[in-house]
Amino acid sequence: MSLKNLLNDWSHYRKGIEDGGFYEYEHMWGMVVDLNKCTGCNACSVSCYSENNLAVVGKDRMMKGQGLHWLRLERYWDEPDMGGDDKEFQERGGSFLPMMCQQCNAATCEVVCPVAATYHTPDGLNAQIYNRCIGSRYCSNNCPYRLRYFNFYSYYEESWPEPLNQQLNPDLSVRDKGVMEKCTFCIQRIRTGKDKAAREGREVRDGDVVTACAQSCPTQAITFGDLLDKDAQVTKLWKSHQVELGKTKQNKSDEDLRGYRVLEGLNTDPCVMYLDRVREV
Amino acid sequence: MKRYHIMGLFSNFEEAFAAISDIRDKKIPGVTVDDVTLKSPIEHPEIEEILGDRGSPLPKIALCGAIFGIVFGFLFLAAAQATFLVQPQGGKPVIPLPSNIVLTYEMLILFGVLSTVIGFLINARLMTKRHPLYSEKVSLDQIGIMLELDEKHVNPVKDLFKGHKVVEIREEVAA
Amino acid sequence: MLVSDYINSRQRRVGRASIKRSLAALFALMIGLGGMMSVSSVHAEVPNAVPPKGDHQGEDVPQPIEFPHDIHADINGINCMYCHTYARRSKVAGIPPTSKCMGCHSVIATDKPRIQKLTEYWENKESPQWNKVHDVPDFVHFTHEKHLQRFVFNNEGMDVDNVSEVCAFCHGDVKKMTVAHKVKPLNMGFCVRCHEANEGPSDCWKCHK
Amino acid sequence: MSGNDINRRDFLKFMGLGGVGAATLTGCDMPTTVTLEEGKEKVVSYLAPEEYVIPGIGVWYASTCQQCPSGCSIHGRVREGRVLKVEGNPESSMNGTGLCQMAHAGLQGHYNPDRLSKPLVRKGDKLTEASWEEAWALVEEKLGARTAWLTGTISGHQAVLLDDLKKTLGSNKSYAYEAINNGVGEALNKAVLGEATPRYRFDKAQSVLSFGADFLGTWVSPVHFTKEYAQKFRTGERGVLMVVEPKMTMTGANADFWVPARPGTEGALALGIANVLLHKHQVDGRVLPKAALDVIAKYSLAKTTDVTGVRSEAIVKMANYLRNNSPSIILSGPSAHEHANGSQNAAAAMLLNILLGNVGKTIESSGEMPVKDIAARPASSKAIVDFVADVGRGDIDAVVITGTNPVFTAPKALGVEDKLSQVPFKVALSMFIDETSALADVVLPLASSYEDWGTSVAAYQPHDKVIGVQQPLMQPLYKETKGLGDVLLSLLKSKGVDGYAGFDDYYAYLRKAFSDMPASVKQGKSDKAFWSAALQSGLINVGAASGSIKAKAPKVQAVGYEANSDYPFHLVPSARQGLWDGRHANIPWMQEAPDQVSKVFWDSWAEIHPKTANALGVKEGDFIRIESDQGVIETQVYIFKGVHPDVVAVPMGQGHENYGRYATGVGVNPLKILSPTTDESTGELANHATRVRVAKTGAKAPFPRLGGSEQQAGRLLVGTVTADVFRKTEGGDHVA
Amino acid sequence: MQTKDINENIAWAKINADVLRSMENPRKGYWIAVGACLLMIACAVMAEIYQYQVGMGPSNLNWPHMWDLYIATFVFWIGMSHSGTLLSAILHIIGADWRKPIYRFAEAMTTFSLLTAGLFPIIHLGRVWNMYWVLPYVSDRGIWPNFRSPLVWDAFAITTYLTSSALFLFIGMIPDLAICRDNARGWRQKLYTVLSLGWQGDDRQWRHFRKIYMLMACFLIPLAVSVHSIVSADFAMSIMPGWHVTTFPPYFVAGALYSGCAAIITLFILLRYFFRFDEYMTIPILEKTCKLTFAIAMVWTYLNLIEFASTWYSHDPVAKELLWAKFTGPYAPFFWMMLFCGSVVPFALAFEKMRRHLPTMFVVSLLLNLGMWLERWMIVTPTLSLSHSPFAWDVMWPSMVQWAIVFGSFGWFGLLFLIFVKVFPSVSMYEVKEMVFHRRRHAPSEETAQKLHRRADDPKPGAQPSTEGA
Repeated sequence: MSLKNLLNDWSHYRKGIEDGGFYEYEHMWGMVVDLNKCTGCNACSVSCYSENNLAVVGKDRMMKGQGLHWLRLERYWDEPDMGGDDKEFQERGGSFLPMMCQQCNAATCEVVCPVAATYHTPDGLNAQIYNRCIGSRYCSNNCPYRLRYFNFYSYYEESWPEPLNQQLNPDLSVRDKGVMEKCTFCIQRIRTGKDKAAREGREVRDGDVVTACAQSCPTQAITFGDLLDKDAQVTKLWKSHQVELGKTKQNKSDEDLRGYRVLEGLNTDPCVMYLDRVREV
Repeated sequence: MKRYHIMGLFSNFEEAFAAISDIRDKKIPGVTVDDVTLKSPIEHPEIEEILGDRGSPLPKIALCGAIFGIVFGFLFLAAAQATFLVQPQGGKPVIPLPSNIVLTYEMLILFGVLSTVIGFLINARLMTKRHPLYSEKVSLDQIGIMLELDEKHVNPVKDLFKGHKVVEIREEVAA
Repeated sequence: MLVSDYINSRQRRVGRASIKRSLAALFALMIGLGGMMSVSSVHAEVPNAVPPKGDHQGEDVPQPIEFPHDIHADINGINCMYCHTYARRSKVAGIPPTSKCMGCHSVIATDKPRIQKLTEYWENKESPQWNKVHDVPDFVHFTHEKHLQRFVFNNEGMDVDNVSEVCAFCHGDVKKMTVAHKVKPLNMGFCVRCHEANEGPSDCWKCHK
Repeated sequence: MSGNDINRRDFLKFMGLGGVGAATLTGCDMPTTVTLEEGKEKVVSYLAPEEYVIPGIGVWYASTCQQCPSGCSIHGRVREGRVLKVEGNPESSMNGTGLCQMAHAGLQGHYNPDRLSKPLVRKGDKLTEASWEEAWALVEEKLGARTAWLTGTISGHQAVLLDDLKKTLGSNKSYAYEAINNGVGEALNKAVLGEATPRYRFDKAQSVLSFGADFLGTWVSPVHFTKEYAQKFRTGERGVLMVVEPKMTMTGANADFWVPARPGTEGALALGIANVLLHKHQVDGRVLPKAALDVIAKYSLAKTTDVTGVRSEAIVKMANYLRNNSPSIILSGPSAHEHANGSQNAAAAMLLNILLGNVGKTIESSGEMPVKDIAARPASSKAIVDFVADVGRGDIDAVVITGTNPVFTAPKALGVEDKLSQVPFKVALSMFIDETSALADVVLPLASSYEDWGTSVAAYQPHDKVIGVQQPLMQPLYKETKGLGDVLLSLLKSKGVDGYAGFDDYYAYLRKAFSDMPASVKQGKSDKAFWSAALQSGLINVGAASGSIKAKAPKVQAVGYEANSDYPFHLVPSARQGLWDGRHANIPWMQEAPDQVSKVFWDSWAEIHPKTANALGVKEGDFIRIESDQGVIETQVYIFKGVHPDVVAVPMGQGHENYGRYATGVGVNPLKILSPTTDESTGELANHATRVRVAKTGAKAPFPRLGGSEQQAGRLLVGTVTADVFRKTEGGDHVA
Repeated sequence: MQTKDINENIAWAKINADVLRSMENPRKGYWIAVGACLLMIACAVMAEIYQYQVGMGPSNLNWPHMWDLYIATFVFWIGMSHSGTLLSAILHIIGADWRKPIYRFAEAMTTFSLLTAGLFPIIHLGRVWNMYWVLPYVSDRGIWPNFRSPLVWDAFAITTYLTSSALFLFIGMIPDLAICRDNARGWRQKLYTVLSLGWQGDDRQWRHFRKIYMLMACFLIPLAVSVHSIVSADFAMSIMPGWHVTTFPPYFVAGALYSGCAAIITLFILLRYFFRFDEYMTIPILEKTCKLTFAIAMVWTYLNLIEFASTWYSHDPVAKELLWAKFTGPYAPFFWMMLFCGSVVPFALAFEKMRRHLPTMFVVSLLLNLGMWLERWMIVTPTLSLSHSPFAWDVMWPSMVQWAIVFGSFGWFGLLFLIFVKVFPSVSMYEVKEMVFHRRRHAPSEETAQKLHRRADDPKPGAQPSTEGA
């Protein structure tokens, strides 16, 4: 045990799974969103509402920007990498971008939480522990994607008047005022999938766990799986598009491969890969 | 033999200093500056010299406190981080130096300050009763020279004080 | 030195919990604050398990029928999981369905007032509304299945007959009670100490989500 | 599984709210309640549990979605006797695992706090709660020979019961009205191809040109088309999608080439494209009759541009795409159909299909439904016109309304409300009080689709014909609600119709009906096995006789365009996938989920082109006044380049006056100010034909649109590559 | 024209009398001021109760504006607290004795503005009732605060700073408290007897006093720098454009000293006017303070320009975009006002005539403080409204709840200060005496000094006999 080792280990900053480090992940849940397939239909978002007990906040609060939508569909009119948008009409349609928590490996939200209510799990997920959260909202401020949402009010009574509350999913908590919440990659489904595999005495297989959004997407634009599982569809997609964790810029043999991660230059190392939208020119 | 406390109050500070100077020069045999306690409304670093280098351990105490702060601070943080159930996950360092340096630094100062204050309270004999000869004039504008001495020296000292335009002389029998 | 040992051992992935314990002990000594000491003595009844420590004086919770656990589990020696049958398959242990009670009590002890009350429920096609004794906050997702897997089914050297000893970790000696009574604190410290001692998962998302 | 022998609803009733009960609802601690409780919560056990039902573990049951008429197959997750989540049924070739947002939102319809739990009977001016017996006595008494049935899409065994009932009562008046329909298209298909709903082969097509058919959003079978579109049309040798419509729909937003044409001139544009194909690309015109070629010849590029307002380059570009990416599908939908010349537009589009040889290639026969009596019965908007006419003639003494809300969804100019008031006795079978049921004399509360038995057959079937089985996912929330099948059956029984006395309930009838299915459908299974297989998969694949279709070229006439100086703008009452025709406006999720294109939530808005906005001097969020000869609405504007400059598009679905707490008073209803125009040849309502004038009101308010910038501001958020690149890296055999 | 810092011939009895008089018999105006402060506090308390009950929603905070006035005002008050450290510690160490008549209230300001600042991170929490979770206490849950979070650093730094500055204030006040004790009657006498800790002006006490005062000053200066660097780390440690700025620590420290100085000028003028401290808080001292303020203002301006320039020449388009938006966007009026108040207004301090004109200086100091408050707001809010994700761009204006709490914080500070000036001497009597004493060259004459110099036969250090009372 030399001093050098000691210092290395202490201040070692881990970038990604292949970068060594002293933690071996059990899983590294990741996602691929194919924007060529996404039609922007919003089904994923509503499916998320129904799976994850998201509160409906009403018009006034939505307008104030106090809504909760773990998976939001962003729609842009311009195409920065295809020239300007100064035509008379929106000839190539819109650009839809489903944004859910990117489950960054170098999550900027995690370090700043004063009470460690958000941290990285052995599943490679960015966890948010509601009952530990004290609502400093620092994490949201430090999320470049702005994918963390805050419970500005207590919604239980207003959003789920009897008998709407009977729809609430008992597998996860209903959040109360003052806590931060965000996409969990459907942790309750991950848990169910793992439990099922354990019950059957086997490893978790690709397809055992499907998030609500991926599940309900009519176009299957969303692929979810374990990036540590070599045979998983999601791993294959990452590989075929030559996108790797732990990089701020991908070195691709073919520049035209469509995979990219949103704002990856910020070194947040997200686990969600997007595939470019495709248009005729 | 009875011991006496005697205090002369001077409104002219120069005279008071001269009186001390006289005592120091052993004008009165048997009375030394060691017996002198100066009571003043303001601090006189220059007068302290004459009273002998009576020094102060406070810087050392402060140093000790600060070092304790560093050691305790770092160990406290390291122990907390190491026993923290969740934090080590995710491949981040268990004991991250950058943030610990910041926090340890604060602990250094906090313990430095606290130990200095405690050292001060003890060394300066604060939180004790005032001396019976204490005069409120001392907190206003007069300087007092107090001596603890044998009965036989009382009168010579009084004379010395009077020679230096003493305003008031107080005395009492020491317990 | 200890800290560096700790780091080193993490890399080698050996004895994580024990090192953590020793560090905790060091820490406790250092600042003279107790409470971090982990349990290290091994309880005799359940091999390969460290029972959690902690006691609690629970309230008496009234129930529609004063179910005598002692008669069933102790005197008649019925396995806990005979009635709480979902415990090994689900997060909830489950209250036995009324039909299960009636399976025996349509013939046994039918003259007892409690049984008569039960029969009344059955005939009205209603289930009794029990008051929950061992209730954790709603943001805690405790699962019975996992704990039984760990301490009973996948625990080498553990006989299934002994399951009540495992239940007793958190529920106390229900065998000796009539109406169940809370005797363990069931707070987070209680859980965490047990998880540390038995090397259970330390991921928050295991219980909170 | 033993559960298959008894009515599932009964055995769900057995379970009650069991296991962990209602204990798992609340979440994090309130300031005062960070406690470990003892004895504060209740637990209830099952009385007699099903073997495979374990508290704490969800069980999935298959059923069929009833949120729109396209009939997707769903799985419902049930835990502790409550349905918690719906998902697509992977066995379904219609939708697979996918669903649209409305399907998810069915849960909030089911658990809606505004649901009716008791029958209502009109006493004086007011509807007051009554017992089922009291309401039922009235219904039994008043329904007779001159009873009309005003319904939404209805199919399956409920339709069979309704037929029998009509036969018994001697009434032949039944009107299936849907505001969002494909009536014109179906009529034309029937005339040209011989069947109303042919099958579209997106997997075979290399290009799709849609004249206002929002097949990814609201047209015919959106989830199925979306699935086909993304998984077959856009992969591999990626097809080209062109959309011609006055206002960008979801389909338009996904188009490679989006072109706005003047509303009503889509036919002219189709003919213009045909002209380019014939003359520039030398497409063989002999497949078309001389008359058609003559009409096409009139639409030179210049003329087409003149009529449609579409740049000639755009016309040529579309023709090029169609020529180079063959085969293709030409679709036409509401924004082209719902004009006085709607059928002409549809015919012109079909002409292009014939010219390009698509019929038989990408447009195939959908075959025959073997079980004929339960086949799909398409609904149309002509039905409401007919209904209004029949009431006007005084033919109707009583009307039963279910599954439709014409007072809200029909143009106000039709006067549905007045006409209804002329009907002496009105019964509404509904889950909610809406604008129509509020006028009824008796309102019978319906069970939700998650509580009820049923079968349904969708009009559009992707591969084989499928009967969707709808089974209860949980016991009814309210005791005094009944399913439509049960109501019909009770009526049949009370009228003493032969053959129905033996059925206790609709479930028993269904069991019998399933036993009676032809052997080919049952595929040799015993009655019991067939039933349990049906419940297990939620659908019965009955196969289809493979048919073939041949096109008979339709007649087309020249289409012109007339400007209207009094009312220079066209009002487009666009359909929103979400609120549909307004029936989902009372679902909070649907209100909060923003519109896919404009991202507006909880309100109405008017879409206008930046040019128009400049001319009017309005900015996003300013109020404008939209005035037709029928009335005025005022709403806020959303300005973007996805709308024709002559068009103001106001989505329908909002502006409810009486539809529960979430919908009432939200937004405006563009249907209120529609002119009562109909398509000349089919008589369908021409909802897109209204001319309006638009003025700034001067009022301003914050605009309820989600999101800040609509531009990416130079960041790589949505990357775009060209289709050529895509074909190079992932095209052909390379399947990602 | 008055040029001397202080009249050297002022009678010591007059010093005592003047200062003690200021502590007695509050006049009507005082009670009106107290009442006004209480009303302001009441506004804040009501707003906070409402917010506590309902949640953070009514404050208009939203996605993405998770922070706003609360944090901005927190930084403002923290900055304000640097005044005491500056005047007291730094000037003490460099031996600038003109600090002596004015440092006491500056130190009080430090303590009270910290007490005010400390409230804001608590108020802004979504779940206030769990605020103690950021403190590192031993819990049987096996969890600790996240020591990596700058908010936890804040908790450490503020606690340390508050403790240290309160002790510094108190220690420095002990000789004065003894004076008060010797002159007070009734409850005051009891209070001062306890607080003065038996001070009797022994040479021993003075000796240790001098040491501790110097030591505390030495501790406080780096502490103050570290505190505001840590506060700046709340922003600088993030990856948000406009926050992730390497010059933030010095920028914040400069801003802190700046606002502290400005506040000193304000209070200087108020105290001088209301307590007629004309003879202690003299125009030349004010002038010196003003010059100091001007110097710091220029440092601040420089750091501002550096920040602009480094952003402008950087390769970060997002940061540039944000900078441009600060100049031209919806918050631009406030941004320009901040630059005007912070960089233009201080030029008033460069002119002797203006410096010596109290009403002008009063207005100027208020403007400087306004500028400093705006600076904090302009740090927090534009970044939140405009950052990496364009979909989350938004402009938000704080609601009455936020304003009420910010407003109330001034009342809270005012109240504390009002109580302070009536209970404690706001001018250091003993130090003014020292100042006068030394300025009169009352030091021993050359000859006496010679005689007093340490000699070989002097007793060894520490051999002093006990002279305590019985």
